[in-house]
Amino acid sequence: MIEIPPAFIYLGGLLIIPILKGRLGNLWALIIGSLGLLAAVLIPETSGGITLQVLPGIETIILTMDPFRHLAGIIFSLAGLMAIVYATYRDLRKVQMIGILASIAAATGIVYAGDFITVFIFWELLALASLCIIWASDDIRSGGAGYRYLLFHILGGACLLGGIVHTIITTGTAAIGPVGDGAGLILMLIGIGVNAAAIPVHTWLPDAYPVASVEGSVALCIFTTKAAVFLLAMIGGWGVVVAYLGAAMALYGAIFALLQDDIRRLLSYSVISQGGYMIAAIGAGTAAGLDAGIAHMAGDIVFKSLLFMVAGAVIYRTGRGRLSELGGLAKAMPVTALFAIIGGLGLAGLPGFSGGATKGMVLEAASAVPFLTPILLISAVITTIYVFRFLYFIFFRVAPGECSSGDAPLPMLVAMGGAALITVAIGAFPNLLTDLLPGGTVAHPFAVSHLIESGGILITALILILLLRPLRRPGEGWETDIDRLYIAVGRGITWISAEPLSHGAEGISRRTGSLITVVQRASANPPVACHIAWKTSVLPFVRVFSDPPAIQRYEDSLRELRRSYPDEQTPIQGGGYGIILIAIVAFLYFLFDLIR
Amino acid sequence: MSIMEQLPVLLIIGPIIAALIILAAGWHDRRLCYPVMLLSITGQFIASLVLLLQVIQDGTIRYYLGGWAPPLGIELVIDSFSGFILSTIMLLALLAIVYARRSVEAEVPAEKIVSFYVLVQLLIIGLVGMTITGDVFNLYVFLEISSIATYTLIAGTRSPRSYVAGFNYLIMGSIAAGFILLGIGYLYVATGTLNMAEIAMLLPASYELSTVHAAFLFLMIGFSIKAAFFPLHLWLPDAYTESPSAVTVIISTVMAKVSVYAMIRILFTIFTTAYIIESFPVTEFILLIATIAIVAGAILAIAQNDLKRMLAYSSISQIGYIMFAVGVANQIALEGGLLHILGHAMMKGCLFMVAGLIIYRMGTSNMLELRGVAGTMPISCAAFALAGASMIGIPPTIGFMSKYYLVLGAFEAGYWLYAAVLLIGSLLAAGYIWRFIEIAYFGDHHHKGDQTTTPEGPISMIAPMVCLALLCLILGIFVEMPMEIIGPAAMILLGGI
Amino acid sequence: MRTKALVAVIFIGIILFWAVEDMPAFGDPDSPATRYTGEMFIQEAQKDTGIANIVTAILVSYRGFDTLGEVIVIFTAGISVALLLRRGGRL
Amino acid sequence: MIEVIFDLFTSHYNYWMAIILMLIGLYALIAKQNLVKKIIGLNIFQTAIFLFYISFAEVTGGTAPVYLPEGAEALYVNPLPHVLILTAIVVGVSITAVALSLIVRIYEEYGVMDEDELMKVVRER
Amino acid sequence: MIWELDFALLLFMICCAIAAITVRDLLHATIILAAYSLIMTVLWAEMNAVDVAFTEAAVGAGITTVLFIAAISRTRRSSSD
Amino acid sequence: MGDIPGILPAVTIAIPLLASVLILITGRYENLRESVTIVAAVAMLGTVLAMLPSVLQGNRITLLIIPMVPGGDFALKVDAFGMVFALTGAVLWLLNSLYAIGYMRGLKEHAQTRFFFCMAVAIAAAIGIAFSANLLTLFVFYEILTIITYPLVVHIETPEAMRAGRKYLAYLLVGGIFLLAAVILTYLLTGTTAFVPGGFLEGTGSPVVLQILFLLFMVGFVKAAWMPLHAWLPAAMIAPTPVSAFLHAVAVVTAGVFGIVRIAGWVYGMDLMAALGLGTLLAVIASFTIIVASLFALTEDNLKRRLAYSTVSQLSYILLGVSMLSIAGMTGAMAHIPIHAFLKITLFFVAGAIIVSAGKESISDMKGLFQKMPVTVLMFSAAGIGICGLPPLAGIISKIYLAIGAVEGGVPILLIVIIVSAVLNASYFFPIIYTMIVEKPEKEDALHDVSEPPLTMLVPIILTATISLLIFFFPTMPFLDLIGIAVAEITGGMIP
Amino acid sequence: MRENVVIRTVSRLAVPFIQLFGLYVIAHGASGPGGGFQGGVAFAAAFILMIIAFGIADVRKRINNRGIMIFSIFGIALYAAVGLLSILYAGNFLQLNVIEAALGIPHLHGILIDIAEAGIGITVMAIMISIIYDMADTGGESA
Repeated sequence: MIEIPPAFIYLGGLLIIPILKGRLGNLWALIIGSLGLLAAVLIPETSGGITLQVLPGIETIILTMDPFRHLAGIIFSLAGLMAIVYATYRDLRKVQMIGILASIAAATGIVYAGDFITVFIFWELLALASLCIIWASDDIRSGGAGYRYLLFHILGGACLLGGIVHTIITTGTAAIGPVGDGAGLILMLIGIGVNAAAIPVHTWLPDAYPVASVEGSVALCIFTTKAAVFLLAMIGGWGVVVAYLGAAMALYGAIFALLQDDIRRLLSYSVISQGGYMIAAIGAGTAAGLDAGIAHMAGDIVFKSLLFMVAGAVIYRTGRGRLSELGGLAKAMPVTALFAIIGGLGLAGLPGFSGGATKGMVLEAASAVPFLTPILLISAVITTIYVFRFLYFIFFRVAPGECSSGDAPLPMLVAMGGAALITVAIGAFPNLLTDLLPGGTVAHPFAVSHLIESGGILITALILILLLRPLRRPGEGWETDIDRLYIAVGRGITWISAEPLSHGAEGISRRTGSLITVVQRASANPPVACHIAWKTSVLPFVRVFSDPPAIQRYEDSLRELRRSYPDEQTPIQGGGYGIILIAIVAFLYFLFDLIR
Repeated sequence: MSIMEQLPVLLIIGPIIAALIILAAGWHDRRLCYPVMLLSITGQFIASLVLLLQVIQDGTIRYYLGGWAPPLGIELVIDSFSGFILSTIMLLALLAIVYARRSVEAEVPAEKIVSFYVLVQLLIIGLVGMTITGDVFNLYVFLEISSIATYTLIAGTRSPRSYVAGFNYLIMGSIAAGFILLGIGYLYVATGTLNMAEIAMLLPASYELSTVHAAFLFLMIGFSIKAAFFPLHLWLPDAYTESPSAVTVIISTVMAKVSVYAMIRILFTIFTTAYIIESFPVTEFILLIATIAIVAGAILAIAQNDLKRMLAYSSISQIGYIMFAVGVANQIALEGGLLHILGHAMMKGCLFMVAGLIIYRMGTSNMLELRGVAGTMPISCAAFALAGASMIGIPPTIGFMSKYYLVLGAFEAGYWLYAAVLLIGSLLAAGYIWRFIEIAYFGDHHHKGDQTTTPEGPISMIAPMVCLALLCLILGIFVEMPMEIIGPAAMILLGGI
Repeated sequence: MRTKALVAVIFIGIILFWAVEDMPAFGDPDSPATRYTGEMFIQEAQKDTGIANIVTAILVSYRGFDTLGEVIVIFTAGISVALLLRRGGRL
Repeated sequence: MIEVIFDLFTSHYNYWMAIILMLIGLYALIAKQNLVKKIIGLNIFQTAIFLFYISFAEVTGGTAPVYLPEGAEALYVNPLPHVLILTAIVVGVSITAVALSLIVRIYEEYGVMDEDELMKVVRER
Repeated sequence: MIWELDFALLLFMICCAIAAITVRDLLHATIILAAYSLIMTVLWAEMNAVDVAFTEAAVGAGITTVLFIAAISRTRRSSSD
Repeated sequence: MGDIPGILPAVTIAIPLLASVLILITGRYENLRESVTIVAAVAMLGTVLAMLPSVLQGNRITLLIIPMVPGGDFALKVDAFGMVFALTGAVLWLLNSLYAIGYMRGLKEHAQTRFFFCMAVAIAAAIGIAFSANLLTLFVFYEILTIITYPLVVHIETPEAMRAGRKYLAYLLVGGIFLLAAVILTYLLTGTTAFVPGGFLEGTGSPVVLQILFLLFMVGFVKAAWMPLHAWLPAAMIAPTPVSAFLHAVAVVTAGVFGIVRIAGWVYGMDLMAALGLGTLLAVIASFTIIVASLFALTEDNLKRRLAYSTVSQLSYILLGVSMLSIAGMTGAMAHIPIHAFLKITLFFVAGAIIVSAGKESISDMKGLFQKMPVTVLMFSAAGIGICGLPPLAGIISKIYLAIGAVEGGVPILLIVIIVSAVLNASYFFPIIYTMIVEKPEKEDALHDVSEPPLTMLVPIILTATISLLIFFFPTMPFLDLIGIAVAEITGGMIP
Repeated sequence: MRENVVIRTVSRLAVPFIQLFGLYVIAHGASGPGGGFQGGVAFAAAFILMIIAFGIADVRKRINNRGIMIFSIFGIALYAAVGLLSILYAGNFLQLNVIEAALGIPHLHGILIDIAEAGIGITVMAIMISIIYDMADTGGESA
């Protein structure tokens, strides 16, 4: 059997991208994507793995295998392929294509990595790849967003490294597994948390995703957070804190999603929210929780990317990306609308769609931790509300103006179709997914309790929609998040480095320079300089103890001395002073002799 | 082997005869005096080397003039210290004479060349005499020979200003000579002899007499003036600046070194460490002044615009280094000090030669007018850079080695602060050396287009300069060689064997 | 200048007067100088050189080298003055 | 007390006077502006030192260091300082000659003889 | 040797010295210096230093004075101080 | 394992020296002169490589040249750590020479002979530092390096350059003086200055003296540009770019940190350092430098100056590694020397290439440069990413070791420093990359006549970047192997 | 110089005496006060007197710069020769008694001293005249 880590297929493939022209690149990317998927599927679960000895003393396991990895690898490859397919609707910038391929590579790399060092390397690669994607956007905001994105991920990566190193030292191995406690745990959590968009380090996500290109945001939404979640799951052994963190994310993301106007920003918060579900499940710590987390991850990858694809298609066709500007696209883009509904319902967790199945698993797993379930349920309700809001405003309300020039292009439709199909398939037959889970957890989306649960969520949501009528007010949207704080801090640091620091340094060098000048000038005529210095230092006393005319005279003489001070060394000196000096020195010797 | 035995005195008599021949030959034909001069100096140089070898092999050479043993007669003493200084100054003198020919042609009126060379020869006689004599009064006599020759050589030739410089030096020098004479008198009163070794032997009995203290004081002051030991240096900048280049080279290397030599002789051979460290701990005071000298000289040098003047102030600073060794007064520091005598002679000689060549070629030594001079005078400026590096104390030049010994000695003696100041002084040296290097090499590259193909100066001027610059480097690397002589010399000074 | 000069002179004067204090008395026949070399010369000169004037004997014989130096000094002075003042001529 | 001082005086007055002369010479060297005056001062300074030397050569009741006719015993003064001073006098006159020729030269070049003026002129040129 | 005479001579010398450096006419100063040298000669002769006295007479009072006069004749006779 | 005498160290140093003389002689004939440089560079690389196998076997090649002064003979000794530096220097001199030829010709610079002459002597001095067997020899070469790089720094000879040169010289000479004092003090304390793996100062002086001595050493190695004694480095950016590249990557700053590592490992020894609390001191200095220098870099608009601050910051990683006093920290510190060298030289090469091709020095002027010189900009981005410690470039390797060292050394607080500095690094590097690649020039024709630099410049750029990449993939050969030997030498242990 | 008959006449009379006195002083140096130096100066004084009386140009006819040069060289050479002579006789420089012993001539020592004194005297005379010439003469020698 082939045992090529898929990551290397993608990485090898992207090297050729720059020299390919036009559609050839797209084609190549598709081939690579397919190959990668193939490789991911074909890796036997019994594989012994591939180990490289790169750094002395550290074994780098680039390929290791277990059911989770198999599942995640396939999902990531598949989603990657979909993203590539979606992206082929036009000639992409090479950077972007490279970014997408690199993202897939990095994500699969993380998945198959057997040790922390490898994880870390791919982790950073993922950040860079995402940065490529973001910066490839035409949106002018992408520069700043990408920058902030990067800083967060560098921070995360560095923290992760710290955590990893701590783990290696405390546990003695770099193999992926439970970390120690203390600093290592915190660092690791921060590191993973950044990528998983855990609050309060989530702000990069709603910041960057909306400004990426349409196909870029699809690729983005698939990998970063999900890879983090996967790693979280792989490490395992987290406490309830993580579970609550997940719950908080779920609620927080959901609420913010509700408040958004920009459709991709809405979806971005949704990513946070759904990530919260996964983390909550993983944080529950049970095998079922792990299974649920991974399952939800798989599901979410599919329907969330579907929704991003839809949003992308909408933006592509209309050139607008805000709920308040859109409307009535169902007629113009019927297929897209259909896929959107499928994706939306999947997100809302309606039974029959993948979200229904996996969310149910999460809720089940969450019951192991007190108070977790209610929060998640509330989040689910809100999720449903914003999904409705999303669908309604884009597709069904009365159009503020006709603007679409037809349905999405074929590649988009294909990709969306694939994703929709999977969503529905998993929703209908959860076994497709759950069979792959090692924990053996099964989903019961159609069990009565679940139906009641889902029904309850749906009804509550409907009631709330009717009560609050949020649908009528597409409004400005609430785009303020705690990222304002971070930006302020960043500006502060920049200011510090630009103002006090550099001015301080300048001041020091100026002082030094003037000191040197003084010395240089003084050495031009030392006796006079000494004279001036003496007179100047006596001046205050003279001012205090003399009468005004005397002070005046004194100051005048001082001024005159200064004025007549030579700029250049005076040549030739009289002999008389020399002899006086001789006398003085001789006397000094004499005094020294006397006092010895 | 009688010639070998007579070598010490021939070292003085030979040149005296040579001086007479120069005068007579020069009267006949001016062109004759230079070859005679060169011949005589070469002979002296060879003789000094032979003597040095003898000293290394057989130990101290003592020569009783007239066959009268001290204290009646005068003796010439060549021990490793004076042998070392002797060969150093003769080397420098030889190179300076080689250098002098064209420089003098350019700077000294033709009708004065004969007397000029005679005076140079007399100056060297005086200095050699000062070096090898073992009698204090004889020292004084030779000091006066060299002084009078110097006054005139400084004043004689170049510019009207030089008269004033020469006159000022004359006044100072005469006072110095007077003080030295007075000091010698006190010593004589205290001991009844004039022979250095005997004085050293007899003196301890009267260490506590104020007469001896005064003798020490006046000798110290006198030689301080002659050696331009800060702050009694006032004559030096003008003298060095205004004298003709060749003279500057000679007095800055040979004369200054011999003055310092004499001072060290007085301090260590006559008064011995027992006096200057224990009875009257003047070394601490000297150390203090030397440190001030190092810094002050360097700072003053930085402020100069005239190249020669800058180098002159640098000499003040460098003499401070040598006196620093005296102040520390232990074996290692003294070795460093003696090495610095050699090193400074070579580097300052080289630097003044460069300055002279620049004057020869460019007609000025004002640094502000010398922008980009390295383009036209690459060899000179390279020599300057090398010797300058030595001055700063960049390893592996000789300047570094001596500085290293000095600092090592100072550390060993526990003079941390002074050593620190010494190091700062070398930094300041970088300040003034670099000033010229900046101007010469990096002053203005727009003017460098005129890469003239004409040689930058006569080969007779370039060769000694380059030779000295290379010596700075070579002797720095093979510093063991001079150290073989310097080690015993320092030991002798400290009262060892 | 004059006050400074006076102060300087007084400085030197103090040292000189201080030094004189420990000197043997004026005309003291027992001073080290007189006892040591002084008597030596007086005893030896006649024998060694056979001339009556001890000063001359010392001058030319014992310390003949000094005298040579002295002649050189005056020679130097002559050449110096010639160099400084003489116009034309061959020197 | 007075006796002690008197003794000190009689035993050292020569030195004292020599010192005073020295100081006068030095004073002239420092304070006098005229260059010739300086040289006069220098001369005085030097001769004072000579006097100093001759003073300590003196032996009370001695005779000049020229051997008296055969057989006559006498107390001679110390001849060595005399020899030294003979040399020193020559040196002194040499220096005087050089100094004076320098002064002549300076006067020819600058037309001044006073130090301050000279410095002024030199700097201006 | 009579110290009183000695002393008187010395005092006189000091007077001469002071006069020599105070007189404004340089020629006068030179002559006073010659007188000073002559007194010095006497003093030395009296101190049994005949050779030195002889030399001083020839040099100090003779040659030196001549040199001074020659120099003054080539420069200026008056002095400002 | 052991000391074997050999002449090769001296030959290695002699080759560039000889070349420098030849350069002076052949100065008038450009091609000849430059081929001399290249031939010498190749030859020197050859001799270094010839010594490599032996050193990799754990041997040390020793050579006593002459006895010099008490406190040290003029002696050379090639050990593993010196080899790391020498190998870096030898490789980079070759590349840098190639590049410099292109650069100098491209800008039609004046005084090229002087330039190449000084370069040759400088590399000789740098190699000398690497091969020094004792403190004194090291000092000798250190000072030579100071002086000989000065003409390079002030090459353009404008008043500003002269000022910068003065600053450069002032700092470095002052440092030299402190170093000299330290060397002498060491000699007085121990009677020797020869490097001994694991240090030789143990028990020779009171703790206070040793602490002061260490401070002297620190100030002495001001070439390491630790803050607040860093100001010379940004000032020296006035130099032509090959010089900056050379200074930053190979010769000067690296020599400084090399010295500090030498002191820590071969003079003090890690145990003594720990006992004296010097690790803490070093850590404070390094941390301060890392962070503050990054802050300085943040707002600097001149590319080379920003890179200079980056260097200041990066070099302190090495100090940080040393300060951890752990095996991994030491490994990271040593590994960072070649790694940083290759990365930073790439960056400077690119900066120079931009100056030659586009004539731009300010980052804000470089918008859209990617379109015209994609390869160059790409290499810049790669190297920048590498410096930030991101895969797949070499920077990550040392960073990992440093992080391990921080935890291993029991100072996890240093992890925070590494983390913060990582963020800061990214925050000043990526805007450059963004500007070059993503942003559009303000005026359409602003980059009209800009194209890729000539091949002599492009090839070195690509090569250095490639080497950085290769180091990531094959870090052990030879650098980590050498470092392993070196670390084993000073700790008696093995590489982690 | 003003024409002054009295001075001229007196000078003309005095000069030979002074010169004789100089010679005497030089010769007498061994046995009494006096010696080369004093004699030389006295000799020079005679010329000074002549200069005062007759003017420089006149005196230059008797002894010109060349003569001075030759005299001064001769004087020093004489002294040095005496010193070197003793080297020839395997003594140290100026070791006059070696010569005396070698040649066996009694009182040679004293004679040699006199010769040396004469050398001194000649040189001093020549140099003194030279100095006076240079100081007093503003024109210089035409030759």
